[in-house]
Amino acid sequence: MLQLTGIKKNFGPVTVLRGVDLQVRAGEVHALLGENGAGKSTLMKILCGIVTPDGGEIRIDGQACRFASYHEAIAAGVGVVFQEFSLIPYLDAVDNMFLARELRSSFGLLQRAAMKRRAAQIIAQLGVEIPLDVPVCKLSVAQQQFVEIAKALALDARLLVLDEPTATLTPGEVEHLFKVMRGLREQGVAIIFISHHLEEIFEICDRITVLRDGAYIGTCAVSEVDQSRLVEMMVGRRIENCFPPKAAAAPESDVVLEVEALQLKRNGPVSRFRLRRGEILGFAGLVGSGRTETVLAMLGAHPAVQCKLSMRGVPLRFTDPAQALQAGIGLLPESRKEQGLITSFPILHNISLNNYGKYRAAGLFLDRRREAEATRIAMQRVRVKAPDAQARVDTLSGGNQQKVVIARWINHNMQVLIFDEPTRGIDVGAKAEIYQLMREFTAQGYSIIMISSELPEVVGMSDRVCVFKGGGIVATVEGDAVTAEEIMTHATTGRLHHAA
Amino acid sequence: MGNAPVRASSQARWRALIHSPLALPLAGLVVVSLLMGLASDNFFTVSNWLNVLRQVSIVGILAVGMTFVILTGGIDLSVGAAMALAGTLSAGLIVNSGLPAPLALLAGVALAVGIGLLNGALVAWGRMPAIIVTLATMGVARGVGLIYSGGYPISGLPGWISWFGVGRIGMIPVPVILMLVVYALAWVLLQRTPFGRHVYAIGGNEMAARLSGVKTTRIKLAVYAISGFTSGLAAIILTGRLMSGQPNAGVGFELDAIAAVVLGGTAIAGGRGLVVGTLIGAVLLGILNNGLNLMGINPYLQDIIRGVIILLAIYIAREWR
Amino acid sequence: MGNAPVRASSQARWRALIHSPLALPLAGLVVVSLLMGLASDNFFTVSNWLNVLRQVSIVGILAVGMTFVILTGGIDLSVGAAMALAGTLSAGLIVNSGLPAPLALLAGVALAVGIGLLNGALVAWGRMPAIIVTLATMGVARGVGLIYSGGYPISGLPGWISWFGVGRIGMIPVPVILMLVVYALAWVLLQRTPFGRHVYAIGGNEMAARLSGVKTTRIKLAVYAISGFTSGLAAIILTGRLMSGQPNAGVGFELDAIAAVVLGGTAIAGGRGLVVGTLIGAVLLGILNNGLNLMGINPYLQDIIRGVIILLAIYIAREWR
Amino acid sequence: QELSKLKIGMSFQEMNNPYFVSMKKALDDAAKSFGAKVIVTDAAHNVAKQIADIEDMLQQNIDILLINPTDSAGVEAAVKAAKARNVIVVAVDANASGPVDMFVGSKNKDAGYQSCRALADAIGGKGEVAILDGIPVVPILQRVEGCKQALGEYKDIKLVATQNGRQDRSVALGVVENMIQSRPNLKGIFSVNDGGAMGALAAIQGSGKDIKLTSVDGAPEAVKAIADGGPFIETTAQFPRDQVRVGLAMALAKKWGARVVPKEVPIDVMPVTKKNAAGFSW
Ligand SMILES: Nc1ncnc2c1ncn2[C@@H]1O[C@H](COP(=O)(O)OP(=O)(O)OP(=O)(O)O)[C@@H](O)[C@H]1O
Ligand SMILES: Nc1ncnc2c1ncn2[C@@H]1O[C@H](COP(=O)(O)OP(=O)(O)OP(=O)(O)O)[C@@H](O)[C@H]1O
Ligand SMILES: [Mg+2]
Ligand SMILES: [Mg+2]
Repeated sequence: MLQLTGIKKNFGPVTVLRGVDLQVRAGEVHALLGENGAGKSTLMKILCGIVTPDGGEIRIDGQACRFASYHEAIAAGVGVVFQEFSLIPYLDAVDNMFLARELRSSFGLLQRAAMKRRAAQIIAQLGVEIPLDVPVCKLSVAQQQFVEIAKALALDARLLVLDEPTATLTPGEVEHLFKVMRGLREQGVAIIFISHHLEEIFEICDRITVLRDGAYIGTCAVSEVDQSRLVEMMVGRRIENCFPPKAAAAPESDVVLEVEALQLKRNGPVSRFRLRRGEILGFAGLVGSGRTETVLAMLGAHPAVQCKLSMRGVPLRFTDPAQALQAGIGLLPESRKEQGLITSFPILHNISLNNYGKYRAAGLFLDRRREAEATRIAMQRVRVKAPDAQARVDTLSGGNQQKVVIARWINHNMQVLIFDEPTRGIDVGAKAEIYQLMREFTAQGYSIIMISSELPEVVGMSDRVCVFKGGGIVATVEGDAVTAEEIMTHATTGRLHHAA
Repeated sequence: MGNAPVRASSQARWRALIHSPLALPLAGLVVVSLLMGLASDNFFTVSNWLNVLRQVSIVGILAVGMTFVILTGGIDLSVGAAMALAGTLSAGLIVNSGLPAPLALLAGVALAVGIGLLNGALVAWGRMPAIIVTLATMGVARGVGLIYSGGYPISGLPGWISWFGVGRIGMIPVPVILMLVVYALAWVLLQRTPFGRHVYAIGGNEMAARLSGVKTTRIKLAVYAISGFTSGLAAIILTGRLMSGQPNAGVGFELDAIAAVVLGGTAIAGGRGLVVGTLIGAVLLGILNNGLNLMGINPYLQDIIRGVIILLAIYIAREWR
Repeated sequence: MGNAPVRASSQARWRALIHSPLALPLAGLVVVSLLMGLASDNFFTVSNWLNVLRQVSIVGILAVGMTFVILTGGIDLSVGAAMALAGTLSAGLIVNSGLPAPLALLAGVALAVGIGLLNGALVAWGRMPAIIVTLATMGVARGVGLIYSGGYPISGLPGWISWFGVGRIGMIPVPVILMLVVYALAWVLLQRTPFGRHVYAIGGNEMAARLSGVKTTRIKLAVYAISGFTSGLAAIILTGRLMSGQPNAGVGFELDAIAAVVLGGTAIAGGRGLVVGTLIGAVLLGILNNGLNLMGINPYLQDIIRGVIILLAIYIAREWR
Repeated sequence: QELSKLKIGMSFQEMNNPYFVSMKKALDDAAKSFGAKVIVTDAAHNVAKQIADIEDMLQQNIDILLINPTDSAGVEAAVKAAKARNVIVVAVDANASGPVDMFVGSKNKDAGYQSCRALADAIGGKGEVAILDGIPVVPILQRVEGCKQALGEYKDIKLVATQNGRQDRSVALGVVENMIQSRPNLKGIFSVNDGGAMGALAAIQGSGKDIKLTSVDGAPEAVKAIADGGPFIETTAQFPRDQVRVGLAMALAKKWGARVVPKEVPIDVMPVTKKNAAGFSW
């Protein structure tokens, strides 16, 4: 029923889609696969009228159509669960589900009761319990994800797009979602399903289309392929060589950072861990399991009930990341755009942002020559590809942006670097380079905490792994126990250690 | 299945009451009233409360439009000037052009809506910052009013117009009734219509609202038009109270209106707040003015006390959430 | 490798000139000057330009502090009131308390810095919205000034203080020299020190700046303190010009200062802008006032023209980027 | 009713002008002498606030209302409300619409007339002069009217500019500076009040030109500037304290039952020049 042919899209100089085809039949679940940044989300945004394509054609039921807005797409029977949440934080679930499609009485007033009934129905169908009259910002991430899904279901769409809906769900919740998807498939609804979890693809999908680097690779039935073949289609090569070999870090090397007790919420779990010199400590867990909050609380950027930590035996307490920086802890935040980069600054100023202590002349003024020189060296070290140091960072590709943020820490004499989702939205080549950089850092004696939602990355890079669930650490695995299965088991079923 | 949500929601409602954005403004209102009552015998009388409400009516009505605008994350500094201009035009049309008074009052309201639409167009289509746009239209509106009137107040209005300012229906002053009607309408509009949901949605997350199909530019336009409309209504009461068109009236009322909105618990960044809170905020300000007057506090000291109380209220509200 | 960056950067510089945030304010300045020159014979005289610059000096200096604050994404509505209070205190200390004049002027500056620090503390540590905080401190400062002076202007200052307002060094009026020195210092601070970079960084992305170790609260505190400091400097010139302490001087100057900053191409949301642009914006406003006065335009019409020009400038600037 | 139980309310249009502050002091002193209670409010040039202020006073059951209206027409509702509660209403300095019992105010037209005569004579009866206008309320308008009448009596005097200094020193300063730029031959300026005149004086002194300045009020600062000699040569003094004293006295007379109190009591004005400045004060 849906036919996309030759879709092209450039964002300025960056080509994101180079002629992609996609055909979806009524009553099938169609998987759209590809690495981070392959262009899946962009393709879906083009489909529903949020992004205008530079070329190509969209046909629904054979009819060419080009939606000027998502509103028009909805009218044509297309419903989408976006990858980024599109909920309004202070409105409740009902208002969110019916936003811009409210049921109205003949006076034009809201039919709150009817909307609430319908919302309750849909949410019950999903098999979850969600309070309907609480602002959605008070809900857990998984609950918010279900509100998003319910919002799309409320459209009664003929074509439903689910862009990574399972990234934030536990296996049990995923099962519920699949049940609903099967039900819809029975009713003849076409579903496009995007996920990085290949097992899910094999469980629910009928056919698969693979993108790589914005190019169309192929479409096939699930029964025709196996997991390794799919990976090859997605990546174009085998992925093992992606991770540089682990250095044989002596397990008894001295402890750099020790967190004795870190509690995020009253009555919440208390976490503790140690970081040794020269090791990479992985933080694994489902989305929303509290990894980011934990490290932010450590640095004093997020409130915590208690936070006892010491570096090389000296107890410390940070109320501002600036103090953490002074003590030798640096952060590569999880969201480049919102937390990492000053987008209005050129590369130069972004890199030197927290290094000015080193480039002072006469105590107060900037020594701009030294600043430029040091920045040039840092850019070379991490291999930032850019015309010059004056280029604005928002013109760089995601990978290069990430490298700019990493380069910021090169000139510091850091002891601990925290990498929060260092490869999110980064292409394969850049990924390998970043992994390489991390190894170089550890070889120099830095210690790294790496938060990642990508299991292969955690497994491939970490010397030890702390597994998070519900806001705290449920288990720490090391050595041969660092396997995807072991981590996943803890992440979904682990027991929390609550405060005494 | 049937019971759990009900219990949860009744619990939620209880928590909602304490944690609601109204709890704090209400508490403030009670505390300040009690203080004022202790300090002045004349405070807790029906006649004084009606007096306060009547005094509050103009800023109270301006604050309704301001609530809409602030809920979308904007601001409207032109409300006082728009009100003065609308009132001056109405008076001029009656006195100098001999237009029938009802028509002239309507023309004033229409003009105020026009100013609102201009603001809205510049903010929504022009994508210019609201603070600058409305600052500029404020200056322009004041200038136009002064030119139109030649700088003089325009008096000589038919006597019945004072009904809007000082009349009563039963015991209740007409401007108070008008104000309550406006608040009721605003409440319905914000809480019971799709339009209202969209206003909140834009303030909460404009991008997400647009993605969901909310016509953000149109809503923003409407919101500034509503602010213009309430300025026009306020102008009718003002004209009734002053029995003249005063191009200089209402200087600084925009700040009072903003203070009422913020004291009422609406977030200045938008997305959260209730118009009932604004009413409480406006009354709180009115009581402060009235009580400080009743206590015979030095007028200079009054500015200081008001400033400190606003700061305190906002500070506590911030902790509360 | 050696050549390419140089060529690229020389090209970039050329593009930077046209696309720089200064191009537009400068163009506006030239156009408005030419118009004024055509309309009035007395406009293009050295004495008139020095006159304009002298008139601009007070708002010009206030606008420097405002630039710092706006660059971080804040706003400071208290500058006019802080200036008036500082001036009143200085005059009072000299006339009533017999303090040596230099000490008294310093005390005024210190008080203004104190007000700035208070604003900064409430915004940075209290995490309260700048617009509300500074609105409240504006009211408080005005009230304190009126109480301190009892409503009378405080006159009887030693004659030499008028040097700050009307004195000249060579041909150049002293307040103009002061203003230029302040701008030069601000330029150095913003463009040539780590502190300046951090100011821009906070306006560009406060979260990112904080997470990368910039001391955001301290910088914000400093920025409001600087705004207080420039208010204090402006107070010295004001005192010299008026030869008295005037608790109600400078009403509305905060809006002129904001207009100067925005006309100078600084983004109201922060992160982008140049202090030199603010100087151009302030002079542009001064020329508008002066030229419209010279042309004998009705003062009411002047408000309108000013408003429309501000709107136009911002609108065009928006398209430009 | 005992005098000491009286409550007297006075609503001022503004309170950061020495003129009105003097009025307030006179009122306080007078009321203290017989133990009455005084309530004072400041409308800050905002008519709506003035009405609210008066309403609040009425809530406190005042017996006498002295009203210094920020706008004559605008305060009518408040006057009516006061009369409805049998409060004696005296308009001070500027008249108010509505059923006021009496009005005590300066002869503003005379003041403008005398100041401008003085100005015209000082510049030898010929040359360019300008008026520094103020907030358009009746007393100010009357002064301008009187001034124009006086200037009209000199055929060689040309009124070349009227600009608004809003009675504010800093605004007037800038406006007069520009005025001097655009009118190089300006010989004299009449300011509608001393607040504006002090700004004009600074501008004239800054320009170094020989421009004469006259004004209305008799504020201490202005009187001192005149005594010191210089461009400021005359201010036609009003008597703010006496206005309040007379107004209050007549209100009391009415309270005691007097039926034929005059509706309007014009208070004389008096030119203050270098000669008599030394001994003058409000
Ligand atoms: N508005 C934009 N401007 C510039 N580049 C963009 C924009 N939106 C997306 N891109 C780039 O387009 C590429 C494809 O992004 P897209 O979000 O479609 O990837 P994806 O396949 O959904 O990845 P993921 O699995 O991480 O969700 C990325 O490199 C991204 O940086
Ligand atoms: N995308 C989101 N939207 C809204 N709230 C979120 C989101 N992500 C996390 N949260 C909130 O933060 C809490 C902890 O999330 P945190 O970001 O620390 O988790 P994480 O394990 O780092 O997951 P992530 O993969 O999102 O980084 C969650 O309980 C949730 O309330
Ligand atoms: Mg995606
Ligand atoms: Mg995270």
